[in-house]
Amino acid sequence: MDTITILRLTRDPIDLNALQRAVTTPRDGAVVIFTGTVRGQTGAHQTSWLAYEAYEAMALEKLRQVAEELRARFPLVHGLALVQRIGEMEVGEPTVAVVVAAAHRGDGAFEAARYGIDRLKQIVPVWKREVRPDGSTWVEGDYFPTPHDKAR
Amino acid sequence: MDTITILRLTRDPIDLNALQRAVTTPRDGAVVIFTGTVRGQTGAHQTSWLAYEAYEAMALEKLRQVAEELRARFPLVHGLALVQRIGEMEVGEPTVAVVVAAAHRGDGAFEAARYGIDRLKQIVPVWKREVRPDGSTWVEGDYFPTPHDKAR
Amino acid sequence: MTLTVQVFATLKERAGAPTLSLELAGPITVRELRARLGEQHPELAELFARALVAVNREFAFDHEAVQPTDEVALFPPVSGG
Amino acid sequence: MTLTVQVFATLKERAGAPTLSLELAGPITVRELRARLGEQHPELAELFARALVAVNREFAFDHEAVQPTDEVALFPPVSGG
Repeated sequence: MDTITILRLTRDPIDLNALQRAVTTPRDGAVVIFTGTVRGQTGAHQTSWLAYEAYEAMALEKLRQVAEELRARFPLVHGLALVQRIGEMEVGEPTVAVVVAAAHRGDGAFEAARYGIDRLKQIVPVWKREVRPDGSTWVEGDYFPTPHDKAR
Repeated sequence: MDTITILRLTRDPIDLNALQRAVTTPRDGAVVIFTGTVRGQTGAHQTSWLAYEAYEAMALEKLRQVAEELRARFPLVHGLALVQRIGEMEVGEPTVAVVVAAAHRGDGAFEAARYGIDRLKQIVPVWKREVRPDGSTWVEGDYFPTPHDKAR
Repeated sequence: MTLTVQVFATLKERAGAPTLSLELAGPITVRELRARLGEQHPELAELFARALVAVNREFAFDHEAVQPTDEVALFPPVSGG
Repeated sequence: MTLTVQVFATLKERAGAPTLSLELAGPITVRELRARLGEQHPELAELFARALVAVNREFAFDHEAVQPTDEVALFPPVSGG
Protein backbone atom coordinates (compact mmCIF):
# COMPACT_ATOMS: atom_id res chain seq x y z
CA MET A 1 0.00 0.00 0.00
CA ASP A 2 1.56 3.25 -1.07
CA THR A 3 1.05 6.06 1.40
CA ILE A 4 2.67 9.48 1.48
CA THR A 5 3.59 11.45 4.60
CA ILE A 6 5.03 14.96 4.54
CA LEU A 7 6.11 16.56 7.83
CA ARG A 8 7.56 20.01 7.56
CA LEU A 9 8.56 23.06 9.58
CA THR A 10 9.26 25.82 7.14
CA ARG A 11 9.90 29.53 6.83
CA ASP A 12 8.51 29.51 3.28
CA PRO A 13 4.93 30.37 2.38
CA ILE A 14 2.59 27.37 2.39
CA ASP A 15 1.60 26.30 -1.14
CA LEU A 16 -1.73 24.47 -0.91
CA ASN A 17 -1.69 23.49 -4.59
CA ALA A 18 1.70 21.85 -4.24
CA LEU A 19 0.66 20.05 -1.03
CA GLN A 20 -2.53 18.74 -2.66
CA ARG A 21 -0.52 17.36 -5.57
CA ALA A 22 2.13 15.92 -3.28
CA VAL A 23 -0.21 13.89 -1.06
CA THR A 24 -2.75 12.69 -3.63
CA THR A 25 -2.03 9.11 -4.66
CA PRO A 26 -3.64 7.56 -7.77
CA ARG A 27 -6.13 5.84 -5.45
CA ASP A 28 -7.42 9.14 -4.06
CA GLY A 29 -10.50 11.09 -5.06
CA ALA A 30 -10.93 13.25 -1.94
CA VAL A 31 -8.58 15.74 -0.32
CA VAL A 32 -9.40 17.74 2.81
CA ILE A 33 -7.21 20.65 3.79
CA PHE A 34 -7.28 22.60 7.02
CA THR A 35 -5.27 25.75 6.99
CA GLY A 36 -4.93 28.19 9.86
CA THR A 37 -4.60 31.82 8.89
CA VAL A 38 -3.51 34.95 10.72
CA ARG A 39 -6.74 36.48 12.04
CA GLY A 40 -6.59 40.27 11.94
CA GLN A 41 -9.75 41.02 13.91
CA THR A 42 -11.13 39.17 16.90
CA GLY A 43 -14.08 41.28 17.92
CA ALA A 44 -12.61 44.72 18.64
CA HIS A 45 -9.13 43.23 19.08
CA GLN A 46 -6.69 43.96 16.23
CA THR A 47 -3.68 41.85 15.25
CA SER A 48 -1.08 43.36 12.92
CA TRP A 49 0.96 40.22 12.29
CA LEU A 50 2.17 37.06 14.03
CA ALA A 51 5.67 35.69 14.57
CA TYR A 52 5.99 31.93 15.13
CA GLU A 53 8.89 30.23 16.88
CA ALA A 54 9.46 26.49 17.29
CA TYR A 55 11.60 24.14 19.33
CA GLU A 56 12.45 22.70 15.98
CA ALA A 57 14.01 19.35 16.82
CA MET A 58 11.16 18.38 19.14
CA ALA A 59 8.49 19.90 16.87
CA LEU A 60 9.50 17.58 14.04
CA GLU A 61 9.32 14.57 16.35
CA LYS A 62 5.91 15.63 17.62
CA LEU A 63 4.65 16.20 14.07
CA ARG A 64 5.66 12.61 13.43
CA GLN A 65 3.73 11.50 16.51
CA VAL A 66 0.61 13.36 15.31
CA ALA A 67 0.96 11.61 11.94
CA GLU A 68 1.29 8.21 13.59
CA GLU A 69 -1.69 8.78 15.87
CA LEU A 70 -3.76 9.99 12.92
CA ARG A 71 -2.89 6.97 10.79
CA ALA A 72 -3.74 4.59 13.61
CA ARG A 73 -7.18 6.21 13.89
CA PHE A 74 -7.88 6.76 10.19
CA PRO A 75 -6.47 3.76 8.34
CA LEU A 76 -8.14 4.71 5.03
CA VAL A 77 -6.08 7.90 4.78
CA HIS A 78 -3.41 7.46 2.09
CA GLY A 79 -1.75 10.87 1.85
CA LEU A 80 -0.94 13.20 4.73
CA ALA A 81 0.92 16.47 5.07
CA LEU A 82 1.48 18.34 8.34
CA VAL A 83 3.16 21.66 7.66
CA GLN A 84 3.82 24.35 10.25
CA ARG A 85 5.23 27.63 9.05
CA ILE A 86 7.48 29.61 11.37
CA GLY A 87 8.70 33.20 11.17
CA GLU A 88 6.58 36.27 10.52
CA MET A 89 3.18 36.06 8.83
CA GLU A 90 0.68 38.69 7.79
CA VAL A 91 -3.08 38.78 8.25
CA GLY A 92 -4.76 36.25 5.94
CA GLU A 93 -1.62 34.15 5.38
CA PRO A 94 -1.66 30.39 6.06
CA THR A 95 0.34 29.53 9.16
CA VAL A 96 -0.26 25.80 9.18
CA ALA A 97 -1.71 23.17 6.85
CA VAL A 98 -3.08 19.70 7.47
CA VAL A 99 -3.73 17.93 4.17
CA VAL A 100 -5.39 14.52 4.01
CA ALA A 101 -6.02 12.42 0.91
CA ALA A 102 -8.27 9.35 0.75
CA ALA A 103 -10.18 7.43 -1.89
CA HIS A 104 -13.57 8.85 -0.81
CA ARG A 105 -14.68 11.76 1.32
CA GLY A 106 -16.42 9.32 3.65
CA ASP A 107 -13.15 7.53 4.42
CA GLY A 108 -12.41 9.75 7.41
CA ALA A 109 -10.75 12.57 5.49
CA PHE A 110 -12.64 15.37 7.27
CA GLU A 111 -12.29 13.76 10.68
CA ALA A 112 -8.58 13.08 10.13
CA ALA A 113 -7.89 16.69 9.16
CA ARG A 114 -9.69 17.85 12.29
CA TYR A 115 -7.74 15.38 14.41
CA GLY A 116 -4.48 16.53 12.87
CA ILE A 117 -4.96 20.21 13.62
CA ASP A 118 -6.39 19.57 17.10
CA ARG A 119 -3.46 17.42 18.06
CA LEU A 120 -0.84 19.64 16.45
CA LYS A 121 -2.14 22.52 18.53
CA GLN A 122 -1.81 20.43 21.68
CA ILE A 123 1.61 18.84 21.46
CA VAL A 124 3.82 20.39 18.78
CA PRO A 125 6.15 22.90 20.47
CA VAL A 126 5.48 26.06 18.49
CA TRP A 127 4.51 29.45 19.90
CA LYS A 128 3.16 32.57 18.37
CA ARG A 129 3.94 36.14 19.29
CA GLU A 130 1.14 38.51 18.46
CA VAL A 131 2.08 41.96 17.24
CA ARG A 132 -0.59 44.63 17.70
CA PRO A 133 -0.67 48.36 16.99
CA ASP A 134 0.21 48.89 20.70
CA GLY A 135 2.88 46.22 21.30
CA SER A 136 3.47 42.51 21.22
CA THR A 137 2.82 39.48 23.46
CA TRP A 138 3.68 35.80 23.39
CA VAL A 139 0.51 33.76 23.20
CA GLU A 140 0.37 30.82 25.60
CA GLY A 141 -1.77 27.77 24.89
CA ASP A 142 -4.05 26.11 27.41
CA TYR A 143 -3.23 22.43 26.95
CA PHE A 144 -1.07 20.74 29.57
CA PRO A 145 0.32 17.45 28.26
CA THR A 146 0.16 14.35 30.43
CA PRO A 147 2.17 11.13 30.16
CA HIS A 148 -0.48 9.99 27.62
CA ASP A 149 0.88 12.61 25.22
CA LYS A 150 4.23 10.89 24.90
CA ALA A 151 4.94 9.10 21.65
CA ARG A 152 4.25 5.36 21.86
CA MET B 1 -21.00 41.72 8.57
CA ASP B 2 -18.74 41.20 5.60
CA THR B 3 -19.08 37.80 4.02
CA ILE B 4 -17.66 36.57 0.74
CA THR B 5 -19.29 34.08 -1.63
CA ILE B 6 -17.67 32.77 -4.79
CA LEU B 7 -19.69 30.49 -7.09
CA ARG B 8 -17.94 29.36 -10.20
CA LEU B 9 -18.13 26.90 -13.08
CA THR B 10 -14.83 27.03 -14.86
CA ARG B 11 -12.71 25.30 -17.47
CA ASP B 12 -9.53 26.59 -15.79
CA PRO B 13 -7.46 24.62 -13.27
CA ILE B 14 -8.56 25.16 -9.68
CA ASP B 15 -6.09 27.31 -7.71
CA LEU B 16 -6.47 26.47 -4.02
CA ASN B 17 -4.06 29.20 -2.91
CA ALA B 18 -6.07 31.85 -4.75
CA LEU B 19 -9.36 30.52 -3.37
CA GLN B 20 -8.02 30.50 0.18
CA ARG B 21 -6.92 34.13 -0.17
CA ALA B 22 -10.17 35.12 -1.82
CA VAL B 23 -12.50 33.79 0.88
CA THR B 24 -10.48 34.61 4.02
CA THR B 25 -11.81 37.77 5.66
CA PRO B 26 -9.77 39.61 8.33
CA ARG B 27 -11.97 37.94 10.96
CA ASP B 28 -10.98 34.44 9.88
CA GLY B 29 -8.37 32.14 11.37
CA ALA B 30 -9.57 28.81 9.99
CA VAL B 31 -10.08 27.66 6.41
CA VAL B 32 -11.29 24.19 5.44
CA ILE B 33 -11.02 23.07 1.84
CA PHE B 34 -12.51 19.99 0.28
CA THR B 35 -11.24 19.19 -3.16
CA GLY B 36 -12.28 16.25 -5.29
CA THR B 37 -9.59 14.80 -7.51
CA VAL B 38 -9.60 12.44 -10.45
CA ARG B 39 -9.06 8.96 -8.97
CA GLY B 40 -6.93 6.82 -11.25
CA GLN B 41 -7.33 3.50 -9.46
CA THR B 42 -10.43 2.11 -7.76
CA GLY B 43 -9.37 -1.36 -6.76
CA ALA B 44 -8.41 -3.04 -10.02
CA HIS B 45 -10.40 -0.50 -12.05
CA GLN B 46 -8.31 2.05 -13.97
CA THR B 47 -9.40 5.53 -15.01
CA SER B 48 -7.34 7.42 -17.59
CA TRP B 49 -9.06 10.77 -17.32
CA LEU B 50 -12.46 12.36 -16.73
CA ALA B 51 -14.48 14.79 -18.83
CA TYR B 52 -17.07 16.91 -17.00
CA GLU B 53 -20.10 18.50 -18.61
CA ALA B 54 -22.62 20.85 -17.00
CA TYR B 55 -26.05 22.26 -17.65
CA GLU B 56 -24.35 25.53 -16.97
CA ALA B 57 -27.25 27.92 -16.43
CA MET B 58 -28.95 25.61 -13.94
CA ALA B 59 -25.67 24.55 -12.34
CA LEU B 60 -24.92 28.14 -11.36
CA GLU B 61 -28.38 28.52 -9.84
CA LYS B 62 -27.98 25.28 -7.91
CA LEU B 63 -24.52 26.29 -6.68
CA ARG B 64 -26.22 29.40 -5.32
CA GLN B 65 -28.82 27.20 -3.60
CA VAL B 66 -26.09 25.09 -1.99
CA ALA B 67 -24.45 28.28 -0.73
CA GLU B 68 -27.72 29.58 0.71
CA GLU B 69 -28.51 26.28 2.41
CA LEU B 70 -24.99 26.12 3.82
CA ARG B 71 -25.14 29.65 5.19
CA ALA B 72 -28.51 28.98 6.82
CA ARG B 73 -27.02 25.95 8.61
CA PHE B 74 -23.57 27.38 9.42
CA PRO B 75 -24.08 31.04 10.30
CA LEU B 76 -20.51 31.48 11.60
CA VAL B 77 -19.05 30.83 8.14
CA HIS B 78 -17.77 34.10 6.68
CA GLY B 79 -16.12 33.09 3.42
CA LEU B 80 -17.34 30.46 0.98
CA ALA B 81 -16.28 29.30 -2.46
CA LEU B 82 -18.00 26.59 -4.49
CA VAL B 83 -16.05 25.90 -7.65
CA GLN B 84 -16.81 23.14 -10.14
CA ARG B 85 -14.39 22.61 -12.96
CA ILE B 86 -15.69 21.30 -16.29
CA GLY B 87 -13.86 19.91 -19.30
CA GLU B 88 -11.14 17.27 -19.28
CA MET B 89 -9.09 16.51 -16.16
CA GLU B 90 -6.21 14.15 -15.52
CA VAL B 91 -5.63 11.77 -12.63
CA GLY B 92 -4.78 13.71 -9.47
CA GLU B 93 -6.22 17.03 -10.68
CA PRO B 94 -8.81 18.89 -8.58
CA THR B 95 -12.25 18.72 -10.18
CA VAL B 96 -14.17 20.65 -7.53
CA ALA B 97 -13.41 22.79 -4.50
CA VAL B 98 -15.46 23.78 -1.49
CA VAL B 99 -13.64 26.40 0.57
CA VAL B 100 -14.98 27.64 3.90
CA ALA B 101 -13.49 30.36 6.10
CA ALA B 102 -14.51 31.07 9.69
CA ALA B 103 -12.97 32.70 12.73
CA HIS B 104 -12.25 29.37 14.46
CA ARG B 105 -12.10 25.76 13.32
CA GLY B 106 -14.88 24.93 15.77
CA ASP B 107 -17.26 27.37 14.07
CA GLY B 108 -18.62 24.69 11.74
CA ALA B 109 -15.93 25.02 9.07
CA PHE B 110 -15.37 21.27 8.70
CA GLU B 111 -19.07 20.45 8.82
CA ALA B 112 -19.90 23.23 6.33
CA ALA B 113 -17.31 21.98 3.84
CA ARG B 114 -18.72 18.49 4.13
CA TYR B 115 -22.25 19.81 3.67
CA GLY B 116 -21.18 21.81 0.63
CA ILE B 117 -19.65 18.88 -1.24
CA ASP B 118 -22.43 16.46 -0.25
CA ARG B 119 -25.10 18.83 -1.49
CA LEU B 120 -23.22 19.84 -4.64
CA LYS B 121 -22.97 16.18 -5.59
CA GLN B 122 -26.74 15.80 -5.13
CA ILE B 123 -28.28 18.77 -6.90
CA VAL B 124 -25.80 20.59 -9.17
CA PRO B 125 -26.34 19.37 -12.74
CA VAL B 126 -22.86 18.24 -13.72
CA TRP B 127 -21.90 14.84 -15.11
CA LYS B 128 -18.62 13.10 -15.62
CA ARG B 129 -17.60 10.84 -18.43
CA GLU B 130 -14.95 8.35 -17.43
CA VAL B 131 -12.33 7.47 -20.00
CA ARG B 132 -10.58 4.12 -19.47
CA PRO B 133 -7.94 2.26 -21.46
CA ASP B 134 -10.83 0.27 -23.04
CA GLY B 135 -13.42 2.98 -23.73
CA SER B 136 -15.54 5.61 -22.03
CA THR B 137 -18.84 5.78 -20.12
CA TRP B 138 -21.01 8.53 -18.66
CA VAL B 139 -21.20 8.12 -14.90
CA GLU B 140 -24.71 8.44 -13.46
CA GLY B 141 -25.30 9.53 -9.90
CA ASP B 142 -27.66 7.83 -7.49
CA TYR B 143 -29.51 10.76 -5.95
CA PHE B 144 -33.07 11.45 -7.11
CA PRO B 145 -34.15 14.95 -6.11
CA THR B 146 -37.54 15.49 -4.53
CA PRO B 147 -39.56 18.68 -4.23
CA HIS B 148 -37.52 19.38 -1.06
CA ASP B 149 -34.51 19.94 -3.30
CA LYS B 150 -36.00 23.00 -4.95
CA ALA B 151 -34.55 26.35 -3.98
CA ARG B 152 -36.62 28.11 -1.32
CA MET C 1 -45.61 25.66 -30.68
CA THR C 2 -42.35 23.81 -30.52
CA LEU C 3 -40.86 22.99 -27.14
CA THR C 4 -37.09 22.55 -27.17
CA VAL C 5 -35.81 20.04 -24.59
CA GLN C 6 -32.15 20.05 -23.66
CA VAL C 7 -30.62 16.65 -22.85
CA PHE C 8 -27.32 15.92 -21.12
CA ALA C 9 -24.81 13.16 -20.49
CA THR C 10 -26.15 9.66 -21.31
CA LEU C 11 -29.35 11.14 -22.74
CA LYS C 12 -27.47 13.41 -25.11
CA GLU C 13 -25.21 10.55 -26.16
CA ARG C 14 -28.12 8.18 -26.77
CA ALA C 15 -30.24 10.85 -28.51
CA GLY C 16 -27.30 11.81 -30.70
CA ALA C 17 -28.13 15.50 -30.24
CA PRO C 18 -28.10 18.10 -27.42
CA THR C 19 -31.77 18.98 -27.89
CA LEU C 20 -35.06 17.30 -28.81
CA SER C 21 -38.15 19.05 -30.16
CA LEU C 22 -41.76 18.43 -29.21
CA GLU C 23 -44.83 20.05 -30.75
CA LEU C 24 -47.19 21.29 -28.06
CA ALA C 25 -50.64 22.83 -28.39
CA GLY C 26 -50.54 24.11 -24.79
CA PRO C 27 -49.28 23.26 -21.32
CA ILE C 28 -48.71 19.62 -20.38
CA THR C 29 -47.51 17.97 -17.17
CA VAL C 30 -44.01 16.66 -16.56
CA ARG C 31 -45.46 13.16 -16.63
CA GLU C 32 -47.00 13.82 -20.05
CA LEU C 33 -43.73 15.31 -21.25
CA ARG C 34 -41.86 12.09 -20.48
CA ALA C 35 -44.57 10.04 -22.22
CA ARG C 36 -44.70 12.25 -25.32
CA LEU C 37 -40.92 12.22 -25.71
CA GLY C 38 -40.99 8.42 -25.29
CA GLU C 39 -43.58 8.04 -28.02
CA GLN C 40 -41.44 10.13 -30.32
CA HIS C 41 -38.20 8.25 -29.45
CA PRO C 42 -39.31 4.74 -28.37
CA GLU C 43 -35.71 3.52 -28.05
CA LEU C 44 -35.17 6.19 -25.35
CA ALA C 45 -38.50 5.81 -23.56
CA GLU C 46 -37.02 3.93 -20.63
CA LEU C 47 -34.30 6.56 -20.18
CA PHE C 48 -36.87 9.36 -20.28
CA ALA C 49 -38.98 7.59 -17.67
CA ARG C 50 -36.06 7.59 -15.20
CA ALA C 51 -34.57 10.95 -16.13
CA LEU C 52 -34.63 14.04 -13.94
CA VAL C 53 -36.63 16.92 -15.38
CA ALA C 54 -35.81 20.60 -14.94
CA VAL C 55 -38.20 23.38 -15.87
CA ASN C 56 -36.77 26.88 -15.90
CA ARG C 57 -33.60 25.62 -14.19
CA GLU C 58 -35.40 23.99 -11.27
CA PHE C 59 -36.26 20.35 -10.66
CA ALA C 60 -39.84 19.61 -11.72
CA PHE C 61 -42.03 16.65 -10.78
CA ASP C 62 -44.80 14.59 -12.31
CA HIS C 63 -47.82 16.82 -11.82
CA GLU C 64 -46.11 20.14 -12.47
CA ALA C 65 -46.91 22.03 -15.65
CA VAL C 66 -44.63 22.64 -18.61
CA GLN C 67 -45.42 25.58 -20.88
CA PRO C 68 -44.22 25.53 -24.48
CA THR C 69 -42.13 28.64 -23.71
CA ASP C 70 -40.36 27.08 -20.70
CA GLU C 71 -36.67 26.19 -20.58
CA VAL C 72 -36.84 22.40 -20.21
CA ALA C 73 -34.08 19.83 -19.69
CA LEU C 74 -33.87 16.07 -19.11
CA PHE C 75 -30.82 14.42 -17.62
CA PRO C 76 -29.62 11.50 -15.50
CA PRO C 77 -28.90 11.83 -11.76
CA VAL C 78 -25.93 14.18 -11.46
CA SER C 79 -22.38 12.85 -11.06
CA GLY C 80 -20.26 15.99 -10.66
CA GLY C 81 -18.04 17.01 -7.81
CA MET D 1 28.67 18.86 35.02
CA THR D 2 26.74 21.67 33.44
CA LEU D 3 23.22 21.04 32.20
CA THR D 4 22.07 23.39 29.45
CA VAL D 5 18.33 24.13 29.50
CA GLN D 6 16.70 25.59 26.41
CA VAL D 7 13.83 28.02 27.03
CA PHE D 8 11.24 29.27 24.54
CA ALA D 9 8.62 31.97 24.04
CA THR D 10 7.69 33.81 27.27
CA LEU D 11 10.42 31.99 29.18
CA LYS D 12 13.12 33.01 26.74
CA GLU D 13 11.85 36.58 26.74
CA ARG D 14 11.75 36.77 30.54
CA ALA D 15 15.12 35.00 30.96
CA GLY D 16 16.69 37.30 28.39
CA ALA D 17 18.52 34.34 26.83
CA PRO D 18 17.69 31.17 24.87
CA THR D 19 19.43 28.88 27.38
CA LEU D 20 20.04 28.62 31.12
CA SER D 21 22.83 26.65 32.80
CA LEU D 22 22.62 24.49 35.87
CA GLU D 23 25.48 22.73 37.65
CA LEU D 24 24.56 19.12 38.40
CA ALA D 25 26.50 16.49 40.32
CA GLY D 26 24.30 13.70 38.97
CA PRO D 27 20.75 12.91 37.90
CA ILE D 28 17.85 14.86 39.39
CA THR D 29 14.09 14.68 38.91
CA VAL D 30 12.04 17.04 36.79
CA ARG D 31 10.54 18.40 39.99
CA GLU D 32 14.01 19.12 41.37
CA LEU D 33 14.99 20.69 38.05
CA ARG D 34 12.17 23.23 38.31
CA ALA D 35 13.10 23.98 41.92
CA ARG D 36 16.83 24.37 41.24
CA LEU D 37 16.20 26.67 38.28
CA GLY D 38 13.81 28.70 40.47
CA GLU D 39 16.42 29.08 43.20
CA GLN D 40 18.89 30.32 40.62
CA HIS D 41 16.37 32.73 38.98
CA PRO D 42 13.87 33.62 41.73
CA GLU D 43 12.06 36.14 39.52
CA LEU D 44 11.24 33.29 37.12
CA ALA D 45 10.40 30.64 39.73
CA GLU D 46 6.66 30.92 39.18
CA LEU D 47 7.08 30.58 35.40
CA PHE D 48 9.31 27.52 35.84
CA ALA D 49 6.76 25.92 38.17
CA ARG D 50 4.07 26.11 35.46
CA ALA D 51 6.29 25.42 32.47
CA LEU D 52 6.21 22.26 30.38
CA VAL D 53 9.43 20.26 30.53
CA ALA D 54 10.90 18.22 27.69
CA VAL D 55 13.73 15.76 28.11
CA ASN D 56 15.31 14.45 24.94
CA ARG D 57 12.49 15.96 22.88
CA GLU D 58 9.70 14.28 24.83
CA PHE D 59 7.42 15.66 27.53
CA ALA D 60 8.74 14.76 31.00
CA PHE D 61 6.91 14.78 34.31
CA ASP D 62 7.68 15.38 37.96
CA HIS D 63 9.25 12.09 39.00
CA GLU D 64 11.16 11.41 35.81
CA ALA D 65 14.94 11.66 35.82
CA VAL D 66 17.10 14.27 34.12
CA GLN D 67 20.72 13.37 33.37
CA PRO D 68 23.29 16.14 32.99
CA THR D 69 23.85 14.96 29.41
CA ASP D 70 20.16 15.13 28.44
CA GLU D 71 18.66 17.62 25.99
CA VAL D 72 16.35 19.61 28.26
CA ALA D 73 13.86 22.37 27.47
CA LEU D 74 11.28 24.43 29.40
CA PHE D 75 8.44 26.23 27.67
CA PRO D 76 4.86 27.44 28.08
CA PRO D 77 1.87 25.49 26.73
CA VAL D 78 2.18 25.52 22.96
CA SER D 79 0.29 28.03 20.82
CA GLY D 80 1.17 27.07 17.25
CA GLY D 81 -1.08 26.02 14.43
